[in-house]
Amino acid sequence: MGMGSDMYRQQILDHYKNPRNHGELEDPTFTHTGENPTCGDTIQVDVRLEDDGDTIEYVAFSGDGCAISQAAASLLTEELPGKTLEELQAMDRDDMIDMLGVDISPMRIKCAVLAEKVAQDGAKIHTGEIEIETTKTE
Amino acid sequence: MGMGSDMYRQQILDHYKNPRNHGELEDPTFTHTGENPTCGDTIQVDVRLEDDGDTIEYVAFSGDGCAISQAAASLLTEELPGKTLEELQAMDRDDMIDMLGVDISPMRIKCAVLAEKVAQDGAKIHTGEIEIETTKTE
Amino acid sequence: MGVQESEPLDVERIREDFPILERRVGGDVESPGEGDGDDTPLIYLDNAATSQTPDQVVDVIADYYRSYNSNVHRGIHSLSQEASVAYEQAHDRVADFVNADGREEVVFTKNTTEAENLVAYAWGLAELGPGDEVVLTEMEHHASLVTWQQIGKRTGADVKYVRVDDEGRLDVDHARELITDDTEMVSVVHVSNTLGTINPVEEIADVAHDHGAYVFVDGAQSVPNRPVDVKAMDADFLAFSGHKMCGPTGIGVLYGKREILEEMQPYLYGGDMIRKVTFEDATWEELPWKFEAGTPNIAQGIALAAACDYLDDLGMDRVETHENQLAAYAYDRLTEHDDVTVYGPPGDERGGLVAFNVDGVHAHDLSSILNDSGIAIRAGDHCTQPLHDKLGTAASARASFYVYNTREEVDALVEAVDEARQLFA
Amino acid sequence: MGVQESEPLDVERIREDFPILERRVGGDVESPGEGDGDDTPLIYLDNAATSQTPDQVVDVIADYYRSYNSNVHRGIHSLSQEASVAYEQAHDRVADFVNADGREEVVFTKNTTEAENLVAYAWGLAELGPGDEVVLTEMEHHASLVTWQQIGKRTGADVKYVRVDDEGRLDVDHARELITDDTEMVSVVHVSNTLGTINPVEEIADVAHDHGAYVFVDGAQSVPNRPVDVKAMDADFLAFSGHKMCGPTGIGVLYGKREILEEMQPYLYGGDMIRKVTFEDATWEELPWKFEAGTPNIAQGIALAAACDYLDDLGMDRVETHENQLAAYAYDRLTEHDDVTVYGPPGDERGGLVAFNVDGVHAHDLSSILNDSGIAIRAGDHCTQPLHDKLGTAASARASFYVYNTREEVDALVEAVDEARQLFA
Ligand SMILES: Cc1ncc(COP(=O)(O)O)c(C=O)c1O
Ligand SMILES: Cc1ncc(COP(=O)(O)O)c(C=O)c1O
Repeated sequence: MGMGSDMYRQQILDHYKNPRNHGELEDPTFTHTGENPTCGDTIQVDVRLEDDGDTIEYVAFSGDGCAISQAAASLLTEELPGKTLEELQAMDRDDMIDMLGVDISPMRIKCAVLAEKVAQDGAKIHTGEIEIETTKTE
Repeated sequence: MGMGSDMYRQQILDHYKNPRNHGELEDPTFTHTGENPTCGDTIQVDVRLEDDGDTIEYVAFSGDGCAISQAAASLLTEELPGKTLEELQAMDRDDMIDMLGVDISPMRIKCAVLAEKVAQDGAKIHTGEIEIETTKTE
Repeated sequence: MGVQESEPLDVERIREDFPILERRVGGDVESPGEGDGDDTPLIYLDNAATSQTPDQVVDVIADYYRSYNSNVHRGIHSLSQEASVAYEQAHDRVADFVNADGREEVVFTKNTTEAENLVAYAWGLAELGPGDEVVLTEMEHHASLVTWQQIGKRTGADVKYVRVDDEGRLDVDHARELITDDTEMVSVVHVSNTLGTINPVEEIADVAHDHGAYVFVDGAQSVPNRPVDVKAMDADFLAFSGHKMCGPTGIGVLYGKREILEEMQPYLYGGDMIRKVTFEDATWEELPWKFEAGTPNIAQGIALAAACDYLDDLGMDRVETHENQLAAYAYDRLTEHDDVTVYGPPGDERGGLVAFNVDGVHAHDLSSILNDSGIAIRAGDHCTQPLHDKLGTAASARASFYVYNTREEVDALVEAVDEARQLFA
Repeated sequence: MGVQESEPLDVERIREDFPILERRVGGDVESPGEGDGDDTPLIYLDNAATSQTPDQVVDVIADYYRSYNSNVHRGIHSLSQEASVAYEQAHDRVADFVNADGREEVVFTKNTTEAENLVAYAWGLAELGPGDEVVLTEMEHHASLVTWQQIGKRTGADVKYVRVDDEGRLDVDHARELITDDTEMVSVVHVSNTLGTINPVEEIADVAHDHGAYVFVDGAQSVPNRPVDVKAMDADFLAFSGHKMCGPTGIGVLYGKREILEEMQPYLYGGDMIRKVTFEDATWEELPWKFEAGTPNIAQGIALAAACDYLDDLGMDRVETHENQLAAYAYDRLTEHDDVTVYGPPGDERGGLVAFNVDGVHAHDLSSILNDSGIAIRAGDHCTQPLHDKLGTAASARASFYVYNTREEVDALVEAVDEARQLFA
């Protein structure tokens, strides 16, 4: 196959090198962190909700890790605004893979879904559904 | 191969069914016991030495177990008289197999050599070379 | 049950899957494989010790090494992905075989023995203490008997044994007496490898659970031979071995209820079972990997899944019927002579094995003589020494049957026993 | 040494023994073996994780199942005799491979990890207590690091770590400081699986013995790759894994000095490791069987002996030279660029592996991208998390070489790394 990789098409490299909405929000409605211990990936997701307390207004992320995990987080910050918390919870790993636009090999799925899982767990903590410290993907 | 078995030629069956010198001596010079834990074989060997304290005069055995172990013991009681203790110690497993007159399969060697080992250890205890309670073959 | 209705096993066809059954034996034993002097067709009746391995499973092993051998879990490259997916799916396959809830409940071990020790070390050492009781049966295999006995000595817990009655059945009333609120663990063999008894493990599990105790079912002689359902039994733990169920050596299984395994601390420490390690401390992986330290028996796990496929294709209810019939037939034929003692319960309901003795013929001699007729049986204490003591014998001969055995082979066994009897008369 | 004089390995001929090296990769990973989309020739550089298995060894495994598969030790019939003799002789063969004094000193385990745990459980739990110290190195694999750390917590013994210096070498002066009369055990990795460092185990053993401590040498990365002599090292224990030395998965080895193993209490309980069992107590078998409970990994043990034959036929000194040269070449080529960090000591003396990172490219991404060129390397912490913390990185990429690897494969690696660098630039 030589140069280049299916899994590293332009979009992913672009989002990795130029992450969108990178940093921390000053007044997030909720914040949550997570990690993918095998890769050492870490992600923090900050979410601000609109006044209805349900519609996502703005999302930012920070963290460290492989291109897949960081690009996925970057893509997610663009995807989420406008969605309700219910719509966020309804997302699954296929949605994330669609967003990335490439096939993700089985060993890298956990990198791809980390940010999504962190956002979902953060929302669940916010609404009182669960109580956990950090999110982990395996 | 059908009826009969190489390992169970007439001589072995004869010695098993009609053990020679079976029982205990009234005035043994030394007595020793041993076992072969995997088969559950047990052998006691009683030895009387001549007045020179070195030549074997008479040997008897008692015990329980498989045909190989019991026939070997019986054969040994016939073989040993007249030998010196040194000659006894010089015997090895091939001598025992020769005496039995058949090939012994690897898993049954320990049955075949039990009596010989018991006699040798008994003599060594008698001459103060070793100190053990019972002999075991594996 | 529907067992009677189902078609019998097509033994002729099955035998073709097992090239070893074409072996001739009797020659030079120093070099493995067929030797010069080998002239007697093999009749393999030592299946309770180890079953034979069909080509379908051997091919899976060879294919693993020839096309995707690799270390698992952490590897990103293709071979490692292929090996990881196959190894992890093997857990699902085995879970399915005993109706467990997925891979989290299936830990691959070396054998049944290690599965028993895993629980004894990881749970027993931590939870047992003076005043606690572990209840075993008199017919336990050394794998559970010695393990719990020694863990009992180390923790101060008492070990008690449920009686076996004169017919070789478990005395369930005695079990009800012994199992009390002090009981923390009941370890019971599902099918006795010596008596062939099929124990009422569901009933024992009920009694144990009524007293808050766990039940460990030793399935080494049941999982290979009959449909086993952990939910129906309500077993907290179940152990079995690959090499007794058409699988390879070097692999066993510990099934455990998820919530119990989750509470348990790890057993072996090392790679693949950790999450985070510092010089000071460590945290643990998810189930089942928490209990699989180091590079696992990858090829063997994948091959065990293939063995499950093989057996399910035959149909475990039909396997059960087949063995039952052979064992009942062997029981009847062997007891035609008064000088033969067959151990264990009479009648149709027994596992596919018969252990017996012939008056005046030591079991080891019997096995040697039968071997000259190509017949492979086991002779010894079958790792149930205390039970043999109780039966009043140091050793017994045991014929055990599997999917490829026939009535004609049982006839050959009986005939060879007759010859041995005459030889020793 | 004569190493330089000896003929190099005939790699072309060797590659023919490994059909997996003909694999093409890159396709569908859901189903193992060659898939539809596989179009790139495999370059396998993940040998420190698991080596490939030559036909000679796979054939021994298949032959076992097809012609003499049987349970061992207690069986009288021909198959059991053949399997028993082969299995027991396999211990002698492996003993010979590391210059041990016969089968009594060789215990078959599941892997290196279990060998380390065996000693930690059987010796450590019994002998260690508050005030005692266990000395490890900062470059230990989790197999020893986590094991002794946790046994330390359970017994109250302190665990200390010998420093690794900035070049990735063991600080022997620090070892001399840490090892005192309170030290009971020193566990040291012979060749680091991350740094490639070859540790002076003879010297460490001397220091340990001067203070009455035992030395456990983790030989997982040395026994497969260079001549190892337990007597020359004066190791009290040595552990290694079959799957890293042309052997199968599911088998490892614990070497132990006979007099030490004899003093040690058993580890796993069950069949084959006992001598006499009653309902009340049990006594133990001779070495090495005392430490091998239950039906052992028979096929795997026999296959490991075949792997020793295979490697000795190649000549372990030549294996060492070959790996050394490839590693040195890889080191030189990779460090041509300033943005590559190769971990571990520079120069010629290193085990056959290089772990490295490229600035701005996560090791996992690098491994994924290399995989598209058919190149299998490992990316992660290589089960040395604390060492990686010290190196200041969560993960590294690791290429590791074996007898069938070539300079051309190293060139392909370097080229693919260049491409990844450009992609991420
Ligand atoms: C240095 C070292 N020690 C121990 C191990 C553990 O070996 P295994 O996973 O076969 O138990 C490895 C391999 O991963 C290793 O490289
Ligand atoms: C009832 C029973 N339990 C446990 C075992 C031990 O199995 P393994 O030797 O495979 O650990 C066996 C087989 O020997 C058995 O028959």
